[in-house]
Amino acid sequence: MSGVEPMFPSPSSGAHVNAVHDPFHGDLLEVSMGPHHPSTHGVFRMMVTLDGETIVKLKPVFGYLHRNHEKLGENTSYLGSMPYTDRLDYLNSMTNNWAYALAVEKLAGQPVPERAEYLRVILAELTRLLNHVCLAGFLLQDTGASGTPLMYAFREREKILDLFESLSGSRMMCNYQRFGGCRVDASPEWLAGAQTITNNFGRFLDEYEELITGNEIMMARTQGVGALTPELAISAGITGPMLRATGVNYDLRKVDAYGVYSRFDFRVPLGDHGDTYDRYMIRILEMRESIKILQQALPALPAGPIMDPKAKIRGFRPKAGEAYGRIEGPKGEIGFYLISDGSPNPYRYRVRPPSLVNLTVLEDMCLGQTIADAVIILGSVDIVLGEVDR
Amino acid sequence: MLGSGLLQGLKVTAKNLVGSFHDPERLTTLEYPEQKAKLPENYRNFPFLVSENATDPMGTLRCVGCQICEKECPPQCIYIEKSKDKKPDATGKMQVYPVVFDIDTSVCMSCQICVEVCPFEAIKMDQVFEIATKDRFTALLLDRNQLAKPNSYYHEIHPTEAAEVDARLLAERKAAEEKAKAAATPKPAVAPTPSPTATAPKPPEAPAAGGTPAP
Amino acid sequence: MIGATSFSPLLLAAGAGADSFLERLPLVIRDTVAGVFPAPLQWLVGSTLSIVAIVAIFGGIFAGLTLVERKMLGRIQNRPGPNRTGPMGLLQPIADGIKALTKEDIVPRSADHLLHYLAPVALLAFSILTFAVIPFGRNLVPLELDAAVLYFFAAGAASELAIFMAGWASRNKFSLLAAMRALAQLISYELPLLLSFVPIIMLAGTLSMTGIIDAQAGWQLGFIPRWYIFTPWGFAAFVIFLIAALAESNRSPFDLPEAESELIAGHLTEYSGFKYALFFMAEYFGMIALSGMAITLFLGGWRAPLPFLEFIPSYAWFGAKLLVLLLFFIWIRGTFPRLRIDQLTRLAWKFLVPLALVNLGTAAFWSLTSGWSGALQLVRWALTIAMVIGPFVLLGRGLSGTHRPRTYRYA
Amino acid sequence: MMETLEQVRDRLLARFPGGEVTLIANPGPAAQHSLALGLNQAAAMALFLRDDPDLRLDYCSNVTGVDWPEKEIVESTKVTVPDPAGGPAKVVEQKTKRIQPGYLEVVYHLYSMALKHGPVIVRLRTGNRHDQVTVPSFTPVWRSCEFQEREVFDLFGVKFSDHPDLRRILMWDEFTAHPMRKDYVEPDDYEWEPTPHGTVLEKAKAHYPATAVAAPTAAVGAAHHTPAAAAVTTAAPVVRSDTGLETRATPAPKEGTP
Amino acid sequence: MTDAARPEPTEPAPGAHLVTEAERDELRRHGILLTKLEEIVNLGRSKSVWPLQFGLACCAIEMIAASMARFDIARFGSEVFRPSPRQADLLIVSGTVTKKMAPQVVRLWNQMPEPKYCIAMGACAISGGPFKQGYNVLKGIDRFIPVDVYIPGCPPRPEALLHGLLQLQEQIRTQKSSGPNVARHLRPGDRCDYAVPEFGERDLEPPANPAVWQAPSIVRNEKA
Repeated sequence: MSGVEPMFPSPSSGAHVNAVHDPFHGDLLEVSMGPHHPSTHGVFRMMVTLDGETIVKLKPVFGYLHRNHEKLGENTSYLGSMPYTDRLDYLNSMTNNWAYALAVEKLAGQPVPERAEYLRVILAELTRLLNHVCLAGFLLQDTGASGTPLMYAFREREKILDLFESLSGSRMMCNYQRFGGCRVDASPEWLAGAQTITNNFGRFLDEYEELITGNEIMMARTQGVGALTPELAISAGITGPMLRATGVNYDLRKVDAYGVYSRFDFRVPLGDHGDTYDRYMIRILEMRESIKILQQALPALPAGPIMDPKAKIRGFRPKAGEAYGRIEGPKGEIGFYLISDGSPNPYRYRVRPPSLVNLTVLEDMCLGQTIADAVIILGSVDIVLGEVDR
Repeated sequence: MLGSGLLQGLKVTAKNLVGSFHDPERLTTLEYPEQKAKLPENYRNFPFLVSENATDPMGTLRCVGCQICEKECPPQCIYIEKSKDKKPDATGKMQVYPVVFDIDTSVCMSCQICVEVCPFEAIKMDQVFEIATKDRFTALLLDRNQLAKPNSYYHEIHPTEAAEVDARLLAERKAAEEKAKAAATPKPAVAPTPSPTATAPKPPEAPAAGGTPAP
Repeated sequence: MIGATSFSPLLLAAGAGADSFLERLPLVIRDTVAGVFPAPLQWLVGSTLSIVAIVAIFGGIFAGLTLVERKMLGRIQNRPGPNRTGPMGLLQPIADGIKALTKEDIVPRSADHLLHYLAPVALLAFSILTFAVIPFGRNLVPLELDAAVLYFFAAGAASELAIFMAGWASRNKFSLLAAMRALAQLISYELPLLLSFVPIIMLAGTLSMTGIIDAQAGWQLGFIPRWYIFTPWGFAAFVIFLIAALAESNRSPFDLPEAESELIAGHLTEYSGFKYALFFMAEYFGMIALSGMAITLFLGGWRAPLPFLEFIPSYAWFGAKLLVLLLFFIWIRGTFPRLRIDQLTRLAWKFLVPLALVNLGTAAFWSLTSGWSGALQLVRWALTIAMVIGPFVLLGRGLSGTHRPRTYRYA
Repeated sequence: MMETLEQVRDRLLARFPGGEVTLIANPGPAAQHSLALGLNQAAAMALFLRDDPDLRLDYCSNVTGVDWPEKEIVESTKVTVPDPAGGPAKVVEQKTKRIQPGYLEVVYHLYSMALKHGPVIVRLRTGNRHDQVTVPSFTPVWRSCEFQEREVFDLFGVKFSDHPDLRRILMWDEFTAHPMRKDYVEPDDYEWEPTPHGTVLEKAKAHYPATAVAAPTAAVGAAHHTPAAAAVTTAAPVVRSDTGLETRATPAPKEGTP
Repeated sequence: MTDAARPEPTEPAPGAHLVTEAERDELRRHGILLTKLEEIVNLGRSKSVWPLQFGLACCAIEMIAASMARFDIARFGSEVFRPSPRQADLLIVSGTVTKKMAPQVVRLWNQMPEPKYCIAMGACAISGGPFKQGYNVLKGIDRFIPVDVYIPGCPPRPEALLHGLLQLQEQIRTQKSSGPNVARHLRPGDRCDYAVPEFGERDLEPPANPAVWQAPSIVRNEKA
């Protein structure tokens, strides 16, 4: 077989490194920032080989939260898998639901009424606010601010969670969308609540940026740390804010224009250096764009049914075939690839996890940095283990 | 100037520190055991079985043991065992009832798919979440007696939804009675058209075969 | 001079001024207790009394400080903090103490048992030693030493050894990394800490604490006290001293040895139960000692800020200033993220040490031109301020380098 | 916009005369058809797909493993049988049973970030499901396949030749089976679960001798239950194969609803 | 409080014959607090339970939300989430314990100093929850370590976690240091190192720790 010369070879291979004993440099210290570590956002493990404090090699180890999502998906009906998608990326259940519903609608050719499309956009943008605010809070927690930015972020998150709870019934596990629409209609009070939250979210962001963005220590810790080149990002399949931070203009809301995104005008912020500071700032700017979308979508919500009348809840058997549906989740492109053989259970149920693919370049970004930077770079990649290990 | 960003940060935390003494926006704590949050109406935790009245909850369960929720439940935490004999339900029709109806709350993921697929409005989502216990096997496996709760309790926790459900059930019972009257009076004239079963055809399609016995 | 006379008759009953009853209370207590014992023992009883007083009072302040820290951090973060143990959470430190006391004490099998045991003891001993020379009040100076400042920093500097001992003895990779970081940080911040108060020794002319406090006596223009902080070079030295004190006591922007997010619990990873509580106590004692030192050097020790407030006893003023400084430490902890180890050392060597050296020159200029009066006074002030701000801006630009908020393009 | 799949196939065949590229239609309404590439020149073809100026598929979004086990296909063909007694030839239906050989398949969804156009789906199929399971790795062409190919190796057992670091990614290293295959048998660790169903109940009961007496105390009044009719998975006889791997004959997929 | 949580009627403690309960109430009315060392130690321990900073899955996000401004676990004295197991005395198992993670969880439990407690938060930690049929999911953490409080829910609300913490504080406050149902860490047979499972070819070896996990047997009434 003609061995192809890789354009971007992966820096190292194999789980461990043979101990190098160098009289001048001393030993290489192999540290396992293991499944239990304060800032690995869950059960993620990095086998780090240190020369003093600088990283010589970093091998991520996955699988500590592999909950067999795809095997369960094959043994449950299409509707039965919807609540499982909430537990994929357990910070953004609405966008997971939407991605799965989109893929099944594409598989079965199921139309969706107008009001449901608008509701889906509103809820997806609220989820994006939720995710980016949490990211900024956790990133500051990793740099060492003792919880204050995280507390402010969660104060705003609680308001949005109240919205989700009053609409879908559960704070984090909404299980809200069905194939062909949504489950519960949004009452006028709920829409008024969403409007007030969107209005004063901008004020909260200004105060939040005042605390963080200008902070010299924050800038010193994140600027120039974990830089990523656009070409490597594209080849490594990086998507979401992490890709746009390197300057590549690829946002599925503009590229695929799925749902009714083509009716709203919003801009896509792009960074130049692709380092941790850019990834943080791109998410802050994307939050401001999401507020703009919400302010356009909330008043324009049309009346009408939220569920396509011909949509079936039980006994849903899409015709044999396959479909790959994807949306721009807060962490990147989340996609569902379904192969149906006509039976009520999918034959193959595959989730395309943005967090796992974004981790491909973790080692490239961390080589040569110190262990304190590796923690922040991992924080800026924004992974959630439920989605990484599925 | 070097320290300006740091000073701005200090200003924000100072505003929050001072604000927490007078501005409710800056002190958002809900002192849990004393102040309890008012749960939104749609909130759902674990399911419960609706019974017509509080006097005899076991006797007037709406559930007819059709086992649709048991098949549809993704984590399969419901276990139903049908009875051999029949007993009259609210509309007086002879229906099977569940002898055993177990829900294992240590497996249930409160996704309310059982509520969605139940054609008899027999199972609804409860709002009790303070059920931390010391022993796992007896306290977390709720059986029929612990699950059955009266319709009045359902009105208490989900007022608007309960009102809708009752209106729909009332309309069906009226329709069923007229049909029974119509079928009873002109006996020879028209063969009783296979009217839709007396179930509440919530989703438009026919209930699963084998589930509810034909009238 | 204006305010002093009109108030004093009103407060004569309390015996305002230097010899009021409250002021002489500590001496009275000491004499009565020592009087019971025969003469040769009286010196010994007096010193044990002051030792017991220091450990008891500052042990209480430590307990209270843990509660104040958790409640103030809570208030910064929009939450009330512990308020269910006892009225308003006041019994929380006692509960923590009981739990820490009755905790099992685990020593890892592969650890070096002697060093693992000695580390907290050494750290606490060194930090308590530094309390011997801090003047808490007019008659509350535990030990009158001529070279008190020298003694203070000699005792304080030994805590690095104890932290490294803890990190090395635990034979745990994370605590080893933390021990290395602790050494780098504490040694590189020893220099700015010492350099920042050399001008004060130069102007006060003495190394003894009471001498320095006497040099800050009196008031300018009627109500501004002659504390060193109110001179331009004094303020710069105070800021450098505070930053270095934060680093010496491993507090927030510089808590690299015990960096939760990177090194699990730093050099404390293998300590449990009461040994961990000892480390906790030693860290707080170090913080209290350094802020006590800052008060003595820059904020006029136990002196009252305004002439007519002299009637309040001197140790109350020391306590008030101590509380203000400690709240400032907690406020800093609630706001700032952590520096990286190379930025931390670069800040010390390339920013604080040069600034402290330039500050020596400014202080020298200030003391030589003390004779100027009238219009020359303004020139003197302007020149000193310029000599402080100039290097700060130049070195600051060099330090922050390319770190500036960026602008972003939109597609 | 992007040229149709047929044009891509033809250009591939023109460019690589030796290789085989077949177009596989997708019967579903999504109509996302795909190209099956021959294994011998797959890596070169992938390089072409990435570097071709008007395709520029520089982003490999998704790598999926699919397991197609042996399937018994029953074909009924109309055969005219001459009547031995010289009567008119009768047309009789003959059912021929054919075992369609099983294979493992790896599906790549390729997109272009430069030209922003839609998915080109590429499929690689292995020889069979037991020994010929090697497939050329696309990691040298697209770096994003590295972890996803490791996952396909871990869960399906497809070996990728010249993959930089082919190790198990999700399961622990000592694990030997490939869990996402259709004929995988889960380990039997259901000792006692309050509401087991069907096969889970049989497995759980196997752990307890029939004479189990002690009724669980207190609240559970109603005695427990016999195995319910609602068999969730039709339990097929467990055949112990020589490789020590318990394989079931043909496990019917668990029925969501009848 | 549900009846299961209220402590069973305590039989008289050894020193009870000296002072009866009525006399203690009478003294308390006069401002004299009479107590035993055991009660003070238990009260101190229950009011300062430091959880380990250890989150597995979605329930960890609800645990973090419980420590944030709106629900504020600090009021109960437990906002100090200690990263190192040596300084923690409560292990909140919040999320799905997979078989690859089970040895690590047991090792963490062994490293914690002795008066330690365990809360199984969420359906996955209690019994594998919605992922029970997965091949890589441990069917509940009480197969390897003893659990004090089970909090059902998927994920349980932050208030439910606080309710569980109150239950645990109640249990700690009523712990006995002697007599038949003595606290777990004082029991003579209590070994501080629980068996850490190894990774086998198809499953963990052993699949459950017999010392900790005794599954009640299934009773099948054949007649129904």
